[in-house]
Amino acid sequence: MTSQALGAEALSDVAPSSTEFLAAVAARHLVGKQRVFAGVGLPTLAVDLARRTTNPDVELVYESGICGAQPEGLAEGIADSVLVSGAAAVLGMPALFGYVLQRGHVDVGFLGAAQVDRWGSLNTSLIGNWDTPTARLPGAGGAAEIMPNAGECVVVLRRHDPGALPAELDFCTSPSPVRAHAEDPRMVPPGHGVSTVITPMAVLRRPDKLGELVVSEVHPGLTVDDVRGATGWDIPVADDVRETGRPTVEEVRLLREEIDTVRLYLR
Amino acid sequence: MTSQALGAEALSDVAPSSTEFLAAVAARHLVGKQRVFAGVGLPTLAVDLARRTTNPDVELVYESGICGAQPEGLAEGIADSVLVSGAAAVLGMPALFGYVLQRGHVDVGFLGAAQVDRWGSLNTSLIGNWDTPTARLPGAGGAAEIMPNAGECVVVLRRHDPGALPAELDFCTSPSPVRAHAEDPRMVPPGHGVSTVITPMAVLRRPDKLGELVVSEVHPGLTVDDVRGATGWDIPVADDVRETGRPTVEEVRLLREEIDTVRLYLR
Amino acid sequence: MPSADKVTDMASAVAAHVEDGMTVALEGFGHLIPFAAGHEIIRQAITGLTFCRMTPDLLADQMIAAGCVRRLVASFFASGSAGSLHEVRRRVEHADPAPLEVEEYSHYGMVCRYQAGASGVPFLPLRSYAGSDLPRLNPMIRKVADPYGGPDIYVVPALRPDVTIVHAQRADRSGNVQMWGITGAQQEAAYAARTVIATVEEVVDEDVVRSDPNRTVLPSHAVAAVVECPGGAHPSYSQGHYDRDNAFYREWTPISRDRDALLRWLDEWVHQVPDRQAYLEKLGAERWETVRVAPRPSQPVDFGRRQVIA
Amino acid sequence: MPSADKVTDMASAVAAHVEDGMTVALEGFGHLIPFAAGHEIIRQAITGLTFCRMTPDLLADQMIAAGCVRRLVASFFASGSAGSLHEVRRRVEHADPAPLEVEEYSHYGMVCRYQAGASGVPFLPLRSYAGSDLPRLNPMIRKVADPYGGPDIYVVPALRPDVTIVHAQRADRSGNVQMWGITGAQQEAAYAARTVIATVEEVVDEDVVRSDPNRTVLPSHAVAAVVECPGGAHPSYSQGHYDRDNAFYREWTPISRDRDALLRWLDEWVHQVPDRQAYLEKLGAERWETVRVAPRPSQPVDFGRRQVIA
Repeated sequence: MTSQALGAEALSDVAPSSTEFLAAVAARHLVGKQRVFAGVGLPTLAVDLARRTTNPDVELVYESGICGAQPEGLAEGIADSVLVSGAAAVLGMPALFGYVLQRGHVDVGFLGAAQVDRWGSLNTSLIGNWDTPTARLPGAGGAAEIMPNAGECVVVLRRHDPGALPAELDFCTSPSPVRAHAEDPRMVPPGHGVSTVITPMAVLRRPDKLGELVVSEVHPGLTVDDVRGATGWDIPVADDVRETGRPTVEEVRLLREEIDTVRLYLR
Repeated sequence: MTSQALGAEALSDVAPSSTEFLAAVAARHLVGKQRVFAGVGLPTLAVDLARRTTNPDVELVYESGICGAQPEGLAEGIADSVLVSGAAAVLGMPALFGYVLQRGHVDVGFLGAAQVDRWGSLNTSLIGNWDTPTARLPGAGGAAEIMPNAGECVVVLRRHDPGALPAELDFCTSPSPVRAHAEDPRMVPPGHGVSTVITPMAVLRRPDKLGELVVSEVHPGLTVDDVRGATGWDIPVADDVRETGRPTVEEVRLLREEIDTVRLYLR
Repeated sequence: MPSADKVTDMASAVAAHVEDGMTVALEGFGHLIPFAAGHEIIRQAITGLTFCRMTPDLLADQMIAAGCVRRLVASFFASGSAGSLHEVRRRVEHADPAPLEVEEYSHYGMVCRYQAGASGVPFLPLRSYAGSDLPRLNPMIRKVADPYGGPDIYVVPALRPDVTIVHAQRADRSGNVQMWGITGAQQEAAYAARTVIATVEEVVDEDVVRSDPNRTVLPSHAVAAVVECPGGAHPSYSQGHYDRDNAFYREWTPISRDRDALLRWLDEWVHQVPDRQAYLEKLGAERWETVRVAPRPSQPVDFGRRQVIA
Repeated sequence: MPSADKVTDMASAVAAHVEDGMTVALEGFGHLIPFAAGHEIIRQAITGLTFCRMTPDLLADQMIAAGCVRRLVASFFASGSAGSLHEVRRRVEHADPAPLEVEEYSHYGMVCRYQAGASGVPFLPLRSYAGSDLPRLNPMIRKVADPYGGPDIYVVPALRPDVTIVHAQRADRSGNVQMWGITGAQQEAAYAARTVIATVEEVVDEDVVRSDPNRTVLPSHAVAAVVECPGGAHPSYSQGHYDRDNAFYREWTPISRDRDALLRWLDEWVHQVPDRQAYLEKLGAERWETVRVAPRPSQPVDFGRRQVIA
């Protein structure tokens, strides 16, 4: 109530690296989108926030086959029983990956990654050399399917440094259309690939399906040079680059007091 | 009760061309078989008779996806609601044709045909030339899948003449392994193809997967020459050719008084 | 949930989504055949359709006789395992009153076509057709080499209807469609399509649907329009609602055999009735009594609800 | 119905069907993970397995640590979206205490492998991998030319486990298995296998199964053995029976990080308990209370029963 008294437009001063900030920025990218394919965690927060603010109709589809969930509690994982009870549909995986995803019913895929390159290709497999990696990461999961088939992909990174945004990926798990085009121009998939990368420093955008990422928004308190210096390649800057809009006080309140009251994902 | 008083072994004198005769002969071929894929009609009678006599465990799988039916009435068609109510499972068609049939879970397929050739290839598509047939028949349905994938196929013909058993099919809808071998020896399917053809005159068998039909049993009152004369090619005769065993009085009673009391399929 | 309300009436749904010359699938394997929707297509005099249906039974005979269909894509051309479709036969055998293009597969060939279309892949392999004349009759059945060293295998191409129409037992207003009994290839035929119309026996509250999410065959994202149409599958059936009208199927053979009788039937039972409700009234309560079924409910299963740990 | 009675106990089922060196799939996507069966495989000291599981989470970490697994075929190597599997990482990153062969796909790649295996075809196409390094890492991911003139498409080969083990809510004695909630790729993984073991929360009368035949995911012909094993999916969950033990999942990370702790855990919770019942007793009623769920039944549907026309 106090915060509402401040007006819905009042801006919060949460840190740009905070989950609240990233979730609010991500939620803005869901305006006008119908179906989002996401794991739990930050994407769940973003979708829930979008539903309570700008896009009441946005719908989440989970890799586990659940469509139209109405959970009575906060889900821990995409296969949580609370997502199933009261859902509109639970599909088997051949239908989920084949009919829903590959047939093009998903507008936005939310992905995480250990590394993102300039074309928006992702590495979620390994760091180091392929035979004896220094870190064995979880691997493709469904990301290799989401990338070519979702209308576009939004990547949220918890780090912004040349390790997470390198000039060359150690391994390409989920390729950008640019890499598909390089393999065979006829194999370019229907999806745009990564359209947006949200990091603790900036919002990077990739306006052209066969183009590269540009610095589009810089978080408050940082400069374009800060962002470029923390990126592993000489990243271009958009002509209309601007400061990232802060979340409103109301958005932060919703995240903390209604969406994730137990701070399961907020950190 | 009268018929049982005669003893289960007493033989019936129903005509060899009668449904009762054909169904009883077909039922004998189900001894030791687990799962039968069939349409309704004569195959239903044969399976039901086998279940009540020689093979209580035999199970019918229907093209419509129904497994383990326990119908409370006689089904009219493979998609009859009485087959669904109380069934053990109803599968969608991708699972039925892919997982059940193509994966090899069916021992015996029961098929009908307009024409059968010496190798046990079937025509259910058309009579005459392909472009302007004199008779457009129902086509492949599931028979083109049953033939390569069922352990073996039993064909029941209502006619025995050179039209139904021609030297050359007008069209091959469901090919014998012999034809698959001729197209490409590596493409020979797992199933035996037609093992048995039951006609109003005889039982023809095809003991070798890549062999041809031979006259194996001749119905009572007919001679081997009658059968050969009514067949469209010079059909060989088995060394151990014998007279087809008549149905027992009890088998006929079961068919008439317990299985098809309304004479839906008995003619 | 604030999903769009997709409930509309049959005439509006067909008018909005079905156009001359489209590729249209009406599926249902013996069960839940969307007869009412087919009749509406006839009433709207839509022509030039490529009509996809694994088993083009009475419904195909009717739509073809009414002049809606240019090309038939199918796998079994008969009424069940018995009756001939005389309108189909007249056209194929004698081009009478006009020719009919036919594109023929086996059942699993059609299923794989829908599955490929639903999955967004160009083709799917199946183990049929080695040695068959079908690939010679239908050049869309092709072969590919197995990159794992096995024998060549036949494939069929994706089928992507402009519109698929299915009939089901129930849906909620946002288009989550539930179906039980024989489900055939409806999920595949629907996902293969660009647009899906679901006609249902009953539009139910979303709580009914959400009490059993595994029963949902088509989630709302796959469905463009929902039409409440009780009795919409007659003379086929809807498991748990009414049984197949076997008498009608038997009556069809002589009607179909005589083109004039067929046209008179279409006039009387399709053109002269505005909608399915009028059709059912014309059919009458006494006839309906012969297809009524007694209840046999499923036993519920428990989906569970999280305990709030205080 | 006189179908064979397939009910047996866990030790007998595993002893009868799982052998050293086999290819074994244990599936369940977050839900209905067959932990009890995996523990029995550990107890029977089966070795050299090619272990197939889309998401090799805690169960894989445990079976690998116990020395059962030579090769892992999988698509996501983590506990949910969070925790690392440290036994897997030790072996892959440092061959400590021994190397682990890994054959890696994406999720849909694994699904298609099971689907191809279940369908008896050599491969299935999917629209992933163009531009990816995965086909270079895993030469079993190959390309075929589209015979309809489209671009090349990647394919994955059929996966045909010797044995697939799934856990489900219920089955009848003849092996008709019913499952609800998240069903993942279990039907495909099971039909792909030569032999299927179904462990279930409850063996029920066949009338229960037959009241809802659409709920049957595996008909009896696909199932070799049924094991009644309440709580058999813990610490994962069984929709409607008990919830996921999230606390256990969190406890696993430190256990897994320290190989000695992991071996002590295996000794205490697997080797020293004879079966799942003893495991649950050791777990205790208080812990079980934290995963208990309240009822939320599905609304029944009507399958109908034919009226006898007198």
